[in-house]
Amino acid sequence: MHEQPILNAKDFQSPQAADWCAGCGDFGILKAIQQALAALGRPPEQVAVFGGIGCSGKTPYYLSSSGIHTLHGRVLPFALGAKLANPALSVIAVAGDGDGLSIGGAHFINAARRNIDITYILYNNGVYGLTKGQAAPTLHLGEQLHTMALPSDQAALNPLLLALASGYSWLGRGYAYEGKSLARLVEQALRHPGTAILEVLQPCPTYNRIQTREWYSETHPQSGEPRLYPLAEHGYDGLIPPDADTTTIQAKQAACFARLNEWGEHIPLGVFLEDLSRPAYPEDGGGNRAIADPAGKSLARLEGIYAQLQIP
Amino acid sequence: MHEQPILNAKDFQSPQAADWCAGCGDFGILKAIQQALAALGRPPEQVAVFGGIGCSGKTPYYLSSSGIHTLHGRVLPFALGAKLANPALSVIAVAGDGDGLSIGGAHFINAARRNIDITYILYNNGVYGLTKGQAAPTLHLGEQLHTMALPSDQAALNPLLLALASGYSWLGRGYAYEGKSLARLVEQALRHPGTAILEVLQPCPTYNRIQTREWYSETHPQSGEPRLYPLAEHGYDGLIPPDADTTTIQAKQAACFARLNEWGEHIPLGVFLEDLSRPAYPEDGGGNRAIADPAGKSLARLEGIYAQLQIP
Amino acid sequence: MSHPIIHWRIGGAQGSGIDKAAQLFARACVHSGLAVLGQREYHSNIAGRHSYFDIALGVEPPTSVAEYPQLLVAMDGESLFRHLPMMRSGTTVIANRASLGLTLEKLPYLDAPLREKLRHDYGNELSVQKMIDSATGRGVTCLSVDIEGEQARIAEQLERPSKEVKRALNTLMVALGGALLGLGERALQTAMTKLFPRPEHRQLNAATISHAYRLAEAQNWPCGELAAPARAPARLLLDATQSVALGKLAAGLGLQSYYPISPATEESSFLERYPSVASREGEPFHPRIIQVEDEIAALSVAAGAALTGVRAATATSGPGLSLMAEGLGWAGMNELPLVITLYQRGGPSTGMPTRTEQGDLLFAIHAGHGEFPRLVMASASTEEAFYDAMEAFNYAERFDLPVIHLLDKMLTTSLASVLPFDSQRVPIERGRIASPAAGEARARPFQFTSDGLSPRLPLGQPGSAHWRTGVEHGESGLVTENPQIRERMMEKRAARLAMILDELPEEAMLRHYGEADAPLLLISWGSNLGAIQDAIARLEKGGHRARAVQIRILWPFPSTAVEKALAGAQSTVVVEANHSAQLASLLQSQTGHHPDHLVVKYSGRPICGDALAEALELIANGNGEARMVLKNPYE
Amino acid sequence: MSHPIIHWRIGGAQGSGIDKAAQLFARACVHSGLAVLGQREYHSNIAGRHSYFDIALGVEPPTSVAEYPQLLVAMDGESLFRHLPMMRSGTTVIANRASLGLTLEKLPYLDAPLREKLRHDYGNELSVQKMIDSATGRGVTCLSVDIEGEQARIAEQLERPSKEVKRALNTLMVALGGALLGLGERALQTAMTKLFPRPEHRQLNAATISHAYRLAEAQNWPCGELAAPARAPARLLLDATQSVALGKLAAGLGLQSYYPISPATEESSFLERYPSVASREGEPFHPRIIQVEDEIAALSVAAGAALTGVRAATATSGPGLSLMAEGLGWAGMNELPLVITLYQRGGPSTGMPTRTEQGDLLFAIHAGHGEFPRLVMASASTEEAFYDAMEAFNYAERFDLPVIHLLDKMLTTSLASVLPFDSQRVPIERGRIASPAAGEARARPFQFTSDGLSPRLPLGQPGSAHWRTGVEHGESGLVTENPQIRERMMEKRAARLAMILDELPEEAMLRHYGEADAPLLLISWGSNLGAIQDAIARLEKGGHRARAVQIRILWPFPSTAVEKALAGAQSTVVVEANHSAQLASLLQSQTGHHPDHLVVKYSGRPICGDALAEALELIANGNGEARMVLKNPYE
Ligand SMILES: Cc1ncc(C[n+]2csc(CCOP(=O)(O)OP(=O)(O)O)c2C)c(N)n1
Ligand SMILES: Cc1ncc(C[n+]2csc(CCOP(=O)(O)OP(=O)(O)O)c2C)c(N)n1
Ligand code: SF4
Ligand code: SF4
Ligand SMILES: [Mg+2]
Ligand SMILES: [Mg+2]
Repeated sequence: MHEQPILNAKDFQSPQAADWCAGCGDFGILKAIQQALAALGRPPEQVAVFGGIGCSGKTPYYLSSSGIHTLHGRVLPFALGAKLANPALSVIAVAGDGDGLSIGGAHFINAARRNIDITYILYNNGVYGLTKGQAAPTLHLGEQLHTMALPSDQAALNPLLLALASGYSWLGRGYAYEGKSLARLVEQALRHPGTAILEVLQPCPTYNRIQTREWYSETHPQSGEPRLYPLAEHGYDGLIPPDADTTTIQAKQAACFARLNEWGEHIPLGVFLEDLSRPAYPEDGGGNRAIADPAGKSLARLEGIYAQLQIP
Repeated sequence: MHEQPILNAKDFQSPQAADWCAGCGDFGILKAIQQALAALGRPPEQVAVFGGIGCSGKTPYYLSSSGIHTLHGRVLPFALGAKLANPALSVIAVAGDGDGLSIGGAHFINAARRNIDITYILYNNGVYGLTKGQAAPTLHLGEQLHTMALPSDQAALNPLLLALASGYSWLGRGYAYEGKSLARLVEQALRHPGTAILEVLQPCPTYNRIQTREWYSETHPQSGEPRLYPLAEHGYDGLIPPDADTTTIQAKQAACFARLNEWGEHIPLGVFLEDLSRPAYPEDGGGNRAIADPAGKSLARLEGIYAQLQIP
Repeated sequence: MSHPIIHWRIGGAQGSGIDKAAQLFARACVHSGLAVLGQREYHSNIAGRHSYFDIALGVEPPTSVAEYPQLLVAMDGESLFRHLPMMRSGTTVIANRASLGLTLEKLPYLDAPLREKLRHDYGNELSVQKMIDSATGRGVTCLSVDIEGEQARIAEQLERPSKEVKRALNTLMVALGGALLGLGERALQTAMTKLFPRPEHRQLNAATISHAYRLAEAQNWPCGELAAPARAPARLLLDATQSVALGKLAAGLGLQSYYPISPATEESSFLERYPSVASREGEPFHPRIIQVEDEIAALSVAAGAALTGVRAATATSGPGLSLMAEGLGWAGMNELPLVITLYQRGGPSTGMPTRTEQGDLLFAIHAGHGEFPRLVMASASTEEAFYDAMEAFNYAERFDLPVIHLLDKMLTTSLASVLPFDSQRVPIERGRIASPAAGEARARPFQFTSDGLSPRLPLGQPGSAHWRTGVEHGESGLVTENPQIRERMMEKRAARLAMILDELPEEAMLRHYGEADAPLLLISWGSNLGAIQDAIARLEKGGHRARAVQIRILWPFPSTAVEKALAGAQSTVVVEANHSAQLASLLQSQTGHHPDHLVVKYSGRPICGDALAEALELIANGNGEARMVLKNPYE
Repeated sequence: MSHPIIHWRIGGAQGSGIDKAAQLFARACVHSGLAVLGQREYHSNIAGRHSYFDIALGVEPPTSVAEYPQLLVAMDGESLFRHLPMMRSGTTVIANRASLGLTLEKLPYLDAPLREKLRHDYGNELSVQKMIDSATGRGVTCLSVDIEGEQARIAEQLERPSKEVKRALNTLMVALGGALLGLGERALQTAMTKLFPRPEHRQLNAATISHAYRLAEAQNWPCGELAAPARAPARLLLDATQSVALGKLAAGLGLQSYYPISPATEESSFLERYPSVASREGEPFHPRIIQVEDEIAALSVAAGAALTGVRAATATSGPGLSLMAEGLGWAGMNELPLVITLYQRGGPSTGMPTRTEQGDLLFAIHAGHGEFPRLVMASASTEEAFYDAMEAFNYAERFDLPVIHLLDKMLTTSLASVLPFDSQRVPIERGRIASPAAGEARARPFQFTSDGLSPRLPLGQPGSAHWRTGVEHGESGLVTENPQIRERMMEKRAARLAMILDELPEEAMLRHYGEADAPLLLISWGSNLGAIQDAIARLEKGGHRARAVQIRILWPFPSTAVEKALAGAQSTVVVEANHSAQLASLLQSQTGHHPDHLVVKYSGRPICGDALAEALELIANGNGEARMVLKNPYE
């Protein structure tokens, strides 16, 4: 098909300097995306990155690919529309936990139902960063950021648990400061032929002083185990092969469910599910083609349809 | 507190005749709600039933309680607003699968996060009834209603699975034509002191000719087991006691998850989860009280706040 | 019955075959070489309530149905209670004899105010017979037929169970009406054959039709003879949802997203039936028709598609547009071509989903916070809807902005016979598309140019990687808060409004009807046009000369052209199907002109030529009030 | 420096303490008995970009900050590049000597067009020194201070690490400016004590302040003396988000729902800090402040609460209102009292979240499909915002409709000193509340009454079970499609618009400023009022007499009152902070009046009195154009 030039992460850097706060986890995610895109090997103009609204949503400006800064909560339908109309595009959607799980909730749970080949990266920082420190739906009950007058009176939503229930066919979780494994996860998500969601634990040093970089790096006082641990090293395998039967699928989902419920002392990273048993959405159709002849006359022939409405 | 008169289902009937199609499952749900409300024993004016938009959403007109016909997809926030402002009300929200899971998706996943004491009844008929037969999010991949030009290209959403992931503290499923057990389920949901969701399998004879009354009544060709079976009779118990520890909670949730994945040949009915371990939202505050003296002068004293803004 | 245009009506319960009856009748008329225009009124529940269908027929295409028909075919007793008061001297009713004894009390669905009104006008203990007597007294001919008896005879003759024969009640009633009007039996039989594919149904309906014609003959009904033109041209019989869908296909639609909503859904459902559309060259087209989770997603998916350069659209109704307000602003800010087809319905809020209204004009013009350009256009007829749907994409792409194409519920149930649309009449104009040279600096989607339009950059083309954003931006699509760039971008976006008015030919913006020097000027938009044309013809018979201007592009408002049209008018009347007279306020804000009269209707029923003519006659005679409301309690 | 009002400005990088500096300065002024008005400009990123804060101070409360200040305190070099061009003859700049050598190339955040403009105006290889030379040439006094040296001296004196001392840079700069203006050192010290609770900070800042005053003395700066009134009244120092929040509390707020959005969030955050509000009788109030998942939910939760009879509100900005359009229509259709506080910001779309604009007026009036009543009102100042927030609930409940209360970003960053609000000045009016008799038939929420207002039925009261719906309905709240009821309900709902204009006192609808016979009439709404008052005073000095009318209720439009105000004006000017002059088009549509001039600004920066006065002077001299745009590339 295309001749793929050899690319490196630099090819995906933008002239625009990122204006995130110093120490923000978003920098790590940006870098991982650049590396993954380089590994994927598609030229920047064949890649479209859609951003929601939030600190996270600014990511597209800092990539040399096409970048579309959409509306708060609407990043998924924008991205899906582009992919449906031009299946040759590689499409990434990036957004914050507020964007995806609050205002974007209806899209979040419906976006994977066609299993269209896009990758959704959700930046989980527990907070509304851009609007200066209100609770995001990922902040836990009773937690209180320094910007909040009272502790949160709402239970947290678990992004990947919701994604499992919504039928995303690839689920992964990375950490903003584990650059290498994060880049690898982004690449895997990109290569997955269906709707993939990658949650990234993203410290927001400015507003979230609970789930900080230090907190994530802690080890368990008794066991000495790190808080963040890679699923793969614990023998976990989330792959559902193309021909899997219902029993296998349900067993895999149950195992995934159990891991997704881990939070706090131990938080797994890696690929929770890679479901190849679901049909991917057809990639035919769409595309930008001529609709008129050079004289501007429509190429559509409607006579076949007229025949059904015509009298006599 | 209140003296509770003895009420029966008739007291909750409305003078308005229901204009659903003959044979519609909604009639059964209506009756069950009337019976449950009678059993609950609160007078009609202390009950507010909120409806979404859809055939389902008309239910409030057919009840003698207060009934608010809201907007498509917004029934939950309307209901929550009323309950927050007047905690003495018994609040029910009723809506279709389209209303709840499509357009209302963001509210669906966020509504239970405060665990406010309301009951949400979701009518699952697989279809957009009122708009004449498009696929609802509960219609399965590849299924085609006679009103559709092509089979559905979208995987179904599972309402209760999403509700589990969203933290509803009571999950149940009933069937529109099993009146007695349905009324009992509605009553249980009403009595649960937190956010309860009751999914009702609701045949739509007009537009859904796949999941029909006959289909639900079928027994398995080999085993002779009925398609619909009661969880309770299979030794399932979804109760999480108030003092449950994490291990118990996770085990109960895992069992619930497994049952929620059953569909097709065997479909469980009953209470999937009754989580008493989550704190209910405080019922104090709110309420409609005097804000001015008889002369119309505000009763609020702001001096305490002024003191913090005042110079010198 | 010598009028060139005949107004026929059938009434009955929703679900009792009213639609099929009207289809049959309309098709038979078209088979006879006549043109038809239909209009359906129904409640927003699924079954049981009263519904009726008007059809106007003539050698020349009718432009309006009537509030006061010439022939009423009553399928049931409720129809007689509801419509007899609307029958005027010289008109005819066909009724089922069995319903004559029906009393008002027995009707479960009749709304209380109508019940009261009937009691008030016709007295207590009201029966159908009493109403018929009253109608007969005012010169209405009432033909009552022993329907059960006749059906029994048909059953006997066919040796089929009478239950089956009863199902063909609608055909029987249509055929009786057809016989009375002098509609050829052959035409009705031909139309029937198309509508009933199953042989057993055909046999039954064929027998029913011929029985009806024999009966009318036997009973010496005063049957007319329909003027039939020499040659019956092939005509499409469709409503505006179908003509818009066809127009979109002709325009090369790439993607349409939608969320179901009355009365817009039909358009998308129709499109879904044609996943493959033949092309004059090469592969067929595969427009993607995508049902999504809500209208916010519908707008966003269409916008995402438009970014890739395909022609993208969505179709909705008022509540959907409310939810699209934010996305609309994004499209405006991003200079993105996008078409939103808006089928207005009775508002506000959920309102009256199956009734008509022109209530969303000012909202369409102002929807979305902040200031951004858009084009708002309105079609007046099933036929215009096709060509306008094509033009909508042209406008969107020539001027790089979202286009709202207004229709309404009335047009979605206006069954019209039209000559097949010429999909090549409207040339396809795609605006300026960028061709970035390889190796150039970053592509600039918002490039400043002399005319303020930046060459369009579809996603995914070589050398065209670029940014877009709803945040204020510079040429590159990167965010800026610089005041100078902000000002230039605001000016760049706004400038295309003047450009539209400069570049579009006058007839795209407004159309004139009637004689240029007629003293009475009717100003309107959208679906009222047909009633206005009809009313002008009626006024002429009464010796009053009127003309009309139909404003087709409502935003940017073609002030200059409208002011030209206003010149010379002795009296101006704005006609609208809404309460607040939105066009009138737009007219005043954009031209300073305050119309002399308003004629509005907001009961949810369409404005019809006959009732409008009566109001206008008052105006023409100097007896019109400044604000006149068209009301009809029986509709 | 003999002006009665002094215009002070401080500039620096976002996050470098600009806000704190301005707070300190403002508080010190108020401690001295002066009134202040502040305005903050900043970028919408989290840190690093340029930001500045203007403060106007005077014995009489200032009504506007200035585009061209009298004293600039530059915290960094970028501030000098950006603001020196705005310094006019007779004004003063305090700069850090270390930044004099800074060149244009070294600024990472300076936007390209400004860079170009500076190069164009001041030549290439531009340094701060070069700009200062140019300013000095035009009569600007530039006081450059060896900040590092002075801080080293302070560190030495305090025996604290210089790193710590450097953190008090903002205090040092403020104090230098204070000394120059003649602001009492005591006042500054007192204000500082309040702002810095920790003793070690206090010590450092106290030393810094007194060092600055000594330095100014030592260097013989041309220090002024601030006119200080005899008695310093207690004043609140706050912005409009706080005064609206206080107004809501005074009005007895029951529930406020919100979704975070700039610049509206601050209001809800402020409310969250007061979960308990003292009452004059009995238990304290516990208004519920509820963060929800989006603006659609915010509107819906507030509506749900309003149904129970409590006073309910939400606060948002343009994008939020876009999402509330559908819910707004539901409230209108249900005659539900509800308050939506709308903080406008630069649009369209995501636009310029931290910049100001009056871009949502026509959207607020037309948001939502179909036709339903609403009241749209706008406040002009921090003080009005309090009383208007109280009135908003009164209007909502008296007329049973949603009220949109317009403010804008400018007001949210207008730090004003005001006399404590009198929460009893506005009597609380709750409209008509039903008291259903027990044993009555079903309660009728939409009862037809002589004046068209139905007694309100809160959910949960004895004997009051009822229905409500967004579908067209009869008195009982059950659905109807009857044309007569439909018409009456449309008329009932619409009638309250006329009722509002009838019942509200004229001063609620509009306010007059200036002498009644002044020939030049300025017409405006919202936050421009302060600049207009300031400009009128400035014009007077130039011998031109002008007056102003501030339209406070914008929908229904008080046409009669406005027409009265127009009478006698020789020339009318509409002043607005938007591109399309929305008030002007509203004015024309509602009164037919076409203003002679428009003065608009749409760079996202507020209209200031000095720049406005210059434009108006051109008009007064007959040299004004029909449309004048206020531009300032350096803002
Ligand atoms: C419709 C709408 N409502 C509100 C906002 C304001 N807003 C901007 S970003 C944001 C939330 C950001 O939080 P999140 O999505 O978690 O992203 P983060 O900044 O944490 O990366 C909000 C509420 C908006 N832009 N649009
Ligand atoms: C904003 C908006 N969009 C679309 C509609 C049209 N609409 C009415 S009901 C409905 C779906 C009904 O389906 P469901 O919620 O499953 O209810 P059911 O009729 O099946 O009980 C839709 C799409 C609407 N009323 N409002
Ligand atoms: S506010 Fe938080 S998320 Fe946003 S840029 Fe700063 S550190 Fe990152
Ligand atoms: S369409 Fe279906 S859901 Fe609606 S009333 Fe009829 S049967 Fe019931
Ligand atoms: Mg976040
Ligand atoms: Mg449904």
